[in-house]
Amino acid sequence: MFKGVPILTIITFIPLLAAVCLMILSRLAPAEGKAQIAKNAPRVALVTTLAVLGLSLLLVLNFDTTTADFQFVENVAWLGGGINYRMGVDGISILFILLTAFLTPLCIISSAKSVKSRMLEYMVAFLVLETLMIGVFCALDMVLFYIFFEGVLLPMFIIIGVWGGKDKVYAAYKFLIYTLLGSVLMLAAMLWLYYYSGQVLGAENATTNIVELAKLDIPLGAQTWLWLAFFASFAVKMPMWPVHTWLPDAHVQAPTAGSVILAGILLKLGGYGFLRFSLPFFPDASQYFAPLIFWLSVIGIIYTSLVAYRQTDMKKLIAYSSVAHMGFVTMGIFALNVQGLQGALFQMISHGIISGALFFAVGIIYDRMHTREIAFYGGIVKYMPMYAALFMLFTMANVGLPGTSGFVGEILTMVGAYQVNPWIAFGAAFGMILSAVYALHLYREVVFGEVKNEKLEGIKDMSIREIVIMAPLAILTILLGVYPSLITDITAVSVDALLADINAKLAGG
Amino acid sequence: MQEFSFGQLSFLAGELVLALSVGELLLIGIFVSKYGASIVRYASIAVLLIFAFSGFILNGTGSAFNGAFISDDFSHYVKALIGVTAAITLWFSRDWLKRENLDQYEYSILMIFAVLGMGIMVSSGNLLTMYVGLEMQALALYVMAAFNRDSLRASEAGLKYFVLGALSSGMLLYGMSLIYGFTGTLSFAQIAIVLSGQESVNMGIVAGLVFMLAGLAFKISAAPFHMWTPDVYEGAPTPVTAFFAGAPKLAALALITRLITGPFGEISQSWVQVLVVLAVMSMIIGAFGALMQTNIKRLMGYSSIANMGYALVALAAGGIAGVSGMLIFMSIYLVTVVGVFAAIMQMRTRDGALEGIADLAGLSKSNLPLSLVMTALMFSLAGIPFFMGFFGKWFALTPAFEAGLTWLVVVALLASVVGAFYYLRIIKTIWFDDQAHTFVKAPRSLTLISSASALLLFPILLLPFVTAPARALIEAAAASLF
Amino acid sequence: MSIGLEIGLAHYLVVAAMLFTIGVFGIFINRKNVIIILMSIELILLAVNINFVAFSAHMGDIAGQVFAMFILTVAAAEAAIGLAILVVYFRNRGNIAVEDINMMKG
Amino acid sequence: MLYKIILFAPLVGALIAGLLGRRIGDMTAQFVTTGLLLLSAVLSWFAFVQVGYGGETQEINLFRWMDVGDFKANWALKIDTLTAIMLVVITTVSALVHVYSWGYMKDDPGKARFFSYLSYFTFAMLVLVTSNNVIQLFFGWEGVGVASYLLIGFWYKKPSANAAAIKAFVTNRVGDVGLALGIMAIYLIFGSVHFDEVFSQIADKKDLVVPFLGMQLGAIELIAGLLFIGAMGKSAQFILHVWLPDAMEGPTPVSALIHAATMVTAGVFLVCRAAPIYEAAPFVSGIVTIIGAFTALFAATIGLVQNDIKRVIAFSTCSQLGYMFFAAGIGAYDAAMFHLFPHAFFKALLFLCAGSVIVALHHEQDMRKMGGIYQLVPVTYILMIIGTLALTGVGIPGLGGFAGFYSKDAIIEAAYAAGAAGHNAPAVFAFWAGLAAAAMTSFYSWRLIFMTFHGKFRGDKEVLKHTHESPFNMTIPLVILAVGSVLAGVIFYDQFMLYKDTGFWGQALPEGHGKHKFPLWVLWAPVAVTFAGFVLAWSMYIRANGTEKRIAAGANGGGGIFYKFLLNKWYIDELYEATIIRGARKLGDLFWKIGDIKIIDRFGPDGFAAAALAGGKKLSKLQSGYLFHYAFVMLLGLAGIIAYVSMKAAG
Amino acid sequence: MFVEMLPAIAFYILAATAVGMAFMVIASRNPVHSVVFLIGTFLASAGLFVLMGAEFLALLLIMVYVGAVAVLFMFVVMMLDVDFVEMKQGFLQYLPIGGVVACILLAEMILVGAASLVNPGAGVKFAEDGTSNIEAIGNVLYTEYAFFFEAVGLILLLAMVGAIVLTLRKRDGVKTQNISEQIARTREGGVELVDIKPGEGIGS
Repeated sequence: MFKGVPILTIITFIPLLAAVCLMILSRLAPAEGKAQIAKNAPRVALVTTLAVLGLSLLLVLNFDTTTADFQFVENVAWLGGGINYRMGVDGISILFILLTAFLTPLCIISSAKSVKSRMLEYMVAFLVLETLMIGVFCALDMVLFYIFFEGVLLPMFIIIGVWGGKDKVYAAYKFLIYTLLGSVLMLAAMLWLYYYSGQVLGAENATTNIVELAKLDIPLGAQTWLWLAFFASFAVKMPMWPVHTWLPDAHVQAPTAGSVILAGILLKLGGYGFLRFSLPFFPDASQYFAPLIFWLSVIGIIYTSLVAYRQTDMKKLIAYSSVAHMGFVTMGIFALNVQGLQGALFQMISHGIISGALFFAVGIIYDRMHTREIAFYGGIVKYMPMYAALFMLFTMANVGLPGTSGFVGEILTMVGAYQVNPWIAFGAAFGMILSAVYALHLYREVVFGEVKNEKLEGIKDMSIREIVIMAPLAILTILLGVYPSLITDITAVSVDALLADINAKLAGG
Repeated sequence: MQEFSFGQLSFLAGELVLALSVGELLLIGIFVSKYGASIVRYASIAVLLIFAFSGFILNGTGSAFNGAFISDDFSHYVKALIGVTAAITLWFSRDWLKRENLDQYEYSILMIFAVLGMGIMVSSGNLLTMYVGLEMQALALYVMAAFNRDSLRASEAGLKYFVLGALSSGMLLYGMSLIYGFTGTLSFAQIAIVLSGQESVNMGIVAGLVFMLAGLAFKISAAPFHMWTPDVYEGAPTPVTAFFAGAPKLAALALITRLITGPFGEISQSWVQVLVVLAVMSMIIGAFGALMQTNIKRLMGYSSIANMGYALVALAAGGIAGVSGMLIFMSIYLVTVVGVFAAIMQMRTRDGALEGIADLAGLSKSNLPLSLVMTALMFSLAGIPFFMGFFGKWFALTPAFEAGLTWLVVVALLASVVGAFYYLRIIKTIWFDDQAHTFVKAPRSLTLISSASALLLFPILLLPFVTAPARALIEAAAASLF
Repeated sequence: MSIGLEIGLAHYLVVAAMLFTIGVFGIFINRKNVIIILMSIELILLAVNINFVAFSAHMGDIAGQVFAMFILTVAAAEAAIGLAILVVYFRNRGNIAVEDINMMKG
Repeated sequence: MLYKIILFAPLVGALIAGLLGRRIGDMTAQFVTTGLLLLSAVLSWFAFVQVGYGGETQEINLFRWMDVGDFKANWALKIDTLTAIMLVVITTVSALVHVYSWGYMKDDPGKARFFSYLSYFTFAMLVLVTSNNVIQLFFGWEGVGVASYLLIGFWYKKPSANAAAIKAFVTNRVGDVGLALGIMAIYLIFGSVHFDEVFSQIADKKDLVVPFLGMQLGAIELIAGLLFIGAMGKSAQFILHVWLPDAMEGPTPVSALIHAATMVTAGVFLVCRAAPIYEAAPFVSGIVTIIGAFTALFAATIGLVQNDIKRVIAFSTCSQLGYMFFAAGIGAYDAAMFHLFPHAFFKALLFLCAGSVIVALHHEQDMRKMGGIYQLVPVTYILMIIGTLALTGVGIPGLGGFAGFYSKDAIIEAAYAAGAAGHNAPAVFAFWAGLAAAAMTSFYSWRLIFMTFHGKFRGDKEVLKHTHESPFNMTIPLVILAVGSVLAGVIFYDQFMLYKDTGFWGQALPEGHGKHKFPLWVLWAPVAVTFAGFVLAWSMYIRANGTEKRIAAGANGGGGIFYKFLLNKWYIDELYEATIIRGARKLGDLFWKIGDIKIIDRFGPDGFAAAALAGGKKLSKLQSGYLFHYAFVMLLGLAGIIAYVSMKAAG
Repeated sequence: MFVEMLPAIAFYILAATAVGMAFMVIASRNPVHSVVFLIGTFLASAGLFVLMGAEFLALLLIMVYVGAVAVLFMFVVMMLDVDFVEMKQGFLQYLPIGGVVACILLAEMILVGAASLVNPGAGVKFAEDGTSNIEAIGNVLYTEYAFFFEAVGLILLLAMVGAIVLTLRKRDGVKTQNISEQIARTREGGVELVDIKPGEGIGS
């Protein structure tokens, strides 16, 4: 269907194009027209993102699940020196594109109401953000990947900094310091890889093609350092303990939609990076460092779960829980077996949906009451039964209740990890208990109980707009929990191929 | 001895045009009183552009005056960049100078002199050419720094720049004298021949080289010879700073490149360490020094120190890759820096020009286009991808692996993180803070240049038909040195 | 280097080095007067000239002397501009004490 | 189709009531859910006959669920006798509870929600028992946990209800983790999570030893142990029993359905389902026996002194579950299942009767404030007596008796047989513990009757005026349950226990141990201790009323301390509070305020930023603005570089 | 013996004078004195040039420096009318560390420069090929070095332009000739015919 059509480029850049158009229009418009454009910006953004969603659905439908090769590949000479514009997707990346395309319209819908100032810029930032996020998952060139990967920082920095809460600047900076410090080391490693490809393939064939680089045999000593350098970046993005402290701050300060994107997509970049780079490029190092990852993951799961339990701010609680859930992802990835990898992928998608929904849920009451203090609320089920029901669903999904998507990822990653080291699975399972503790604690304090705060009297239940946002998320949460093959069928071949590749390299080395 | 022929003059066609036009323009300036300054300016721009493109069109490759003046792909490329940036800075300085009552025709003349000096520097094939070129450039710049003679800050900048510059010339000269004494010749080609025969390098030559590099490091404001930079950047009139930030740096770097690839190419062990030391110190000092700045011009001074550090990393790596890395980096840097200063010059209220970072507060609310441009430029300088600044660093740093300087790459990148801080502080001020001023409408030249520069920094726009020829030019330029 | 009656190249170089050092020393030890700094610069250039001439004479190559001659010329130009800047500064500031030239710092 | 209807009818009901409850009104929601459950219940009996008597086991695959590598699990129905029994128990009790709730929840504003939860719970429970693989079982397992959580916390305004709900869920989760790990171990060892495939490989893996948490364990033992942890959580066995008494915060029908008849028996079901594994894991079976027996005893001791009417029954449940476990532990899975079956009826009956009493007394649960109301609520009184008789297992060996008589005695006898058969110390312990518990069961059951219905009314007299018998829709289910409580033992004893002849169990359970000959005293001992318990209770609460108070006051030596110890449930809640819960809070605070803020942030980003700024400040200071400093730095640099280079050159 | 020693003695005397005077340039309190010492330094250096056989440069040095530059200095010193400020504390305070660094630099320069000569003792004398010093320079200046000659000429032009830009002021009240204005003067601009009414005078 898409023969000869640069579909990935189109999907990636439609939002950017829309953003540019919006900017130009508003620049050209007279003063009163500007307000009009700003008012209609959400509509434009929504249409654009829906178009992207439609296209990415088409993309997934046309995706050939029987091959592990990259599909819809585009390859254009670009900056020279082996740096090309290469796009392509495989089973590992395609779902993330869909996830991004799915979450962004919801964010737009939600923001259209809850954002009070500078609507045009906000929408532009989101559209740019979407381009960058989709780009990350499409990029088949290391440089292109890095561009998108780091580029994501910028709109996010601005979204947090401009539309954030009262400590927004601190949060934005913290977010940035962490990510920059991490990715700088990755950049050094990428430079080295580029140089090394020149060494092996001849200087004129130096390349940043991810597929080509994955074929290189990198000496063991170098693998170690390179792996660590990449790890520094991805671990921060995940975020893994102990480099997770930016996340709670960023979440708390970011506007609702920002949090959703942050938790839904940005955290996945790290996991995706592990799958795309660390494993195929440095299989020996990956194996060597797997125990380290395991322990960091498990410590992270337990540590952050306990911390989450003590939070007084809803968003912070959910943010910490995100850290814990991403611990399952890293654990699964470095189990280096089918269940672990599939589970990690599944967990990422599922967490994208669930945490996104939870942040929306917080946003809904935040929009009404303008506080995220847990202590402020209580007993809102009385006035918001529908909200309570949906919130319950997502809380349970967060806890990993079977039948919701949260369970599938957790059990798969744990099954994967158990095969390698039962201790790890045991620790992670301990996290399952704690997740119940903090999630139910939150739910109980906010939704149940007597309405003690009179300001809460008569708080309105969810509006149509909010239902439109939450319903798809709820449906997906259950659908994926009941029929996870929707995802695992798509990822299966690519994951198998990845594992086969790793095992071949490990055996060869 | 090579016979002189008029054919050789074609090699310095560009410089000849400049030199001849200086006299004519001086006369125009003196005798046409009302529009003199404008006529001279536009004529100068034309002359500078001719100079810029003469390399590709007229010059051809070869050398004149017994190899004292070299014309090759390298000099063509560098001169083109210098000429164009000079022309652009001259063009967009018009409005600023007018408003500050500084619009004198001598400004253009001085700029031509400076560019002429740079041209001679870039093409120099012996120590004397190099010295003459350097001095011509330096003297013109001293005057330009103090051009706003009624301003205490400008004259202080000029004074500092002059004293330290003279000191650096002294060092450079002392180095030259040692080189001359120990090799017995002034010609680069001869020096290379002398050195290639030696088994071990005489300490005198090494010391001479260090002295020379120290003198040149001053020109590119590499630490620890950078001390003048922030003060002069701050004190000099903004258009002058804009000019300082670009062309002279490139000219001096080109000169260093010529030295280390030509006469001293054989004794790389003697200069690599020097360049590495300069690079590391520059990157670190540039990164940390800027953190506390409140004046945006001063901040750009530190930024330039840091950026010269990256360029030096590429040079330290050496080889064609290193030189082309440096050229790519500097090309991108020039584009950025011109844009940044064009943006800075738009910071003007009815009460006058502003230079404080805090004055940018809330710019995104009052002037979205400018704030977008500024944001793009700052991100590019910070080396955050999606902007060309990132690729500058990419190509500048990759060669260092080849030379076994992996640690230097890591240092460079870490320094760039620190650097990112202060660029982001500007962005933060623009976007997050409450509005401080409303700027007056900026002249078209400034908005045009700053927007163009910001747009050029989007790599996505640089499709192969832009990048491929540019790279080919740069590769050829780098190759012509070897 | 031998300190003897036979005056060699090294002797001249040492003299030049001393003058150079004095010039440099004059720049950074001076706290009172910018003019002294300008003079120090002249001393530095003089040292360089001695070097050039000494090498030139030592090798019997005229190039060094020509170089020295150009240095002299340029130095004169430099002095002119330096003094002009100094005058401008004096007009703005009212004095030329080196210790007062620190309006810009940090 | 039959099974699909049985399974999905409750789900449909739950969805209708839950999603459309407010649209269609409480009445309709009630009607739909109850109707569908009744349908389900009726069909279940058909199924029971079909499977149990017709031997028609089947496996129905619905659709794919998890399919990752070898880790495959479908949504499927596995129907065998074990399942059929559970289907009957679940749907019947559930249907009756639904009906009962019409009356019990009459005035509650959240009726639709309540019925939706009930139906959802039923669905989850059905999924649990019909699953053909461990994963689906886990789905049901956790599903009932959630339903239980929702129902315990149904009165969301009560903080105690919320706390109890969370406690139930979290404690269950602890067990679930064991189960989850068990699933993983099963997958790792057998390469499958499908019951049949797993069981068929047990013989091959018998001697496999695997590492787990630094130990080397027999693979089968490990799995058995982990699964049992899960069972302990769900069935409220000792250590993980703490949630069950608190769960009484929920509405009484819930207690009857979930915390007496069905959910808590899931653990027993699991052990029976995994009987082939336990057969191959003697060591863990021993542990199961010990824990089961101990719980039977332990819970009974606490039940002796509780004052809350529902708590007494709750501890009784706990204790009875202990019986079932030690039966399973000694290999008498049939006996365990047999006890489970009537227990569901009479325990539900007891709870619902208690509920009836509670409603009658305007939601008074404290027995100390009851007494002498048997004339006011005669039906309830009689039914409750029937329930008590069934529970205590009244009957005469050789002639017959109430349901509990058959099932409990079967267990005690099995324990004796296992103990007598060989060196099975746990079984011997279980036998004696079972006897002792039987005595206590009798005591507290009668204590409950006496305190509630006999003597003088001790509560607020005003309440008494409005006390009346429950309406029909509440008493009819009670009657049905009572019938079950009386007859279940007689009717099904042969089927359950003598299946060698009838083939009742089919392939569902491993070969039983057959009918033994027991010494006469073994047959009579339970009857005797039961009678003893009754006598003691009668003497303490009817004849010499107030004995308890004297004991509590410590008149008889150390009785007071002992009484308190029992009253406070062996202080286990307090122990957990002091260690685990407070520990978690402390750790959470420690990690957050010290770990994150004081260590990671301080030395991480904040430290980095501060260091950079400090460096910047230093450098700014160096940039003094003085010419001579600048020149000096240049000179210093020059001298330094020359020195550096010449040092390098010199080597 | 003495005659043989004469160049050596002359060298030492001149060198000592040059260095000593140079030091006085930077050490003396009065800038006027400094200029005088500077002149002394130049003169002594000129002597050294003569010793090396570079007579032309020696003369040039005296003419350019003593005649022009030093006078310029003197002129500026007098014009700016600088106070004779007290030797500030800083001088003595920074003297030790400054001195140490200067000495290190000096040592380095001597070590790497003079000491690394292959043949340090070789005499310094101009090659005798029959042409005088000035002739030798003259031979190359306009041929081989024509380019530089021109370039340096431009530098001088630049210096002139620069100095003028910086210091030339158009002062009010100072009458200067404006040629183009003078030439462009027309009758209409210069002559006004006034009709004077009787008894009123010109003033209005």
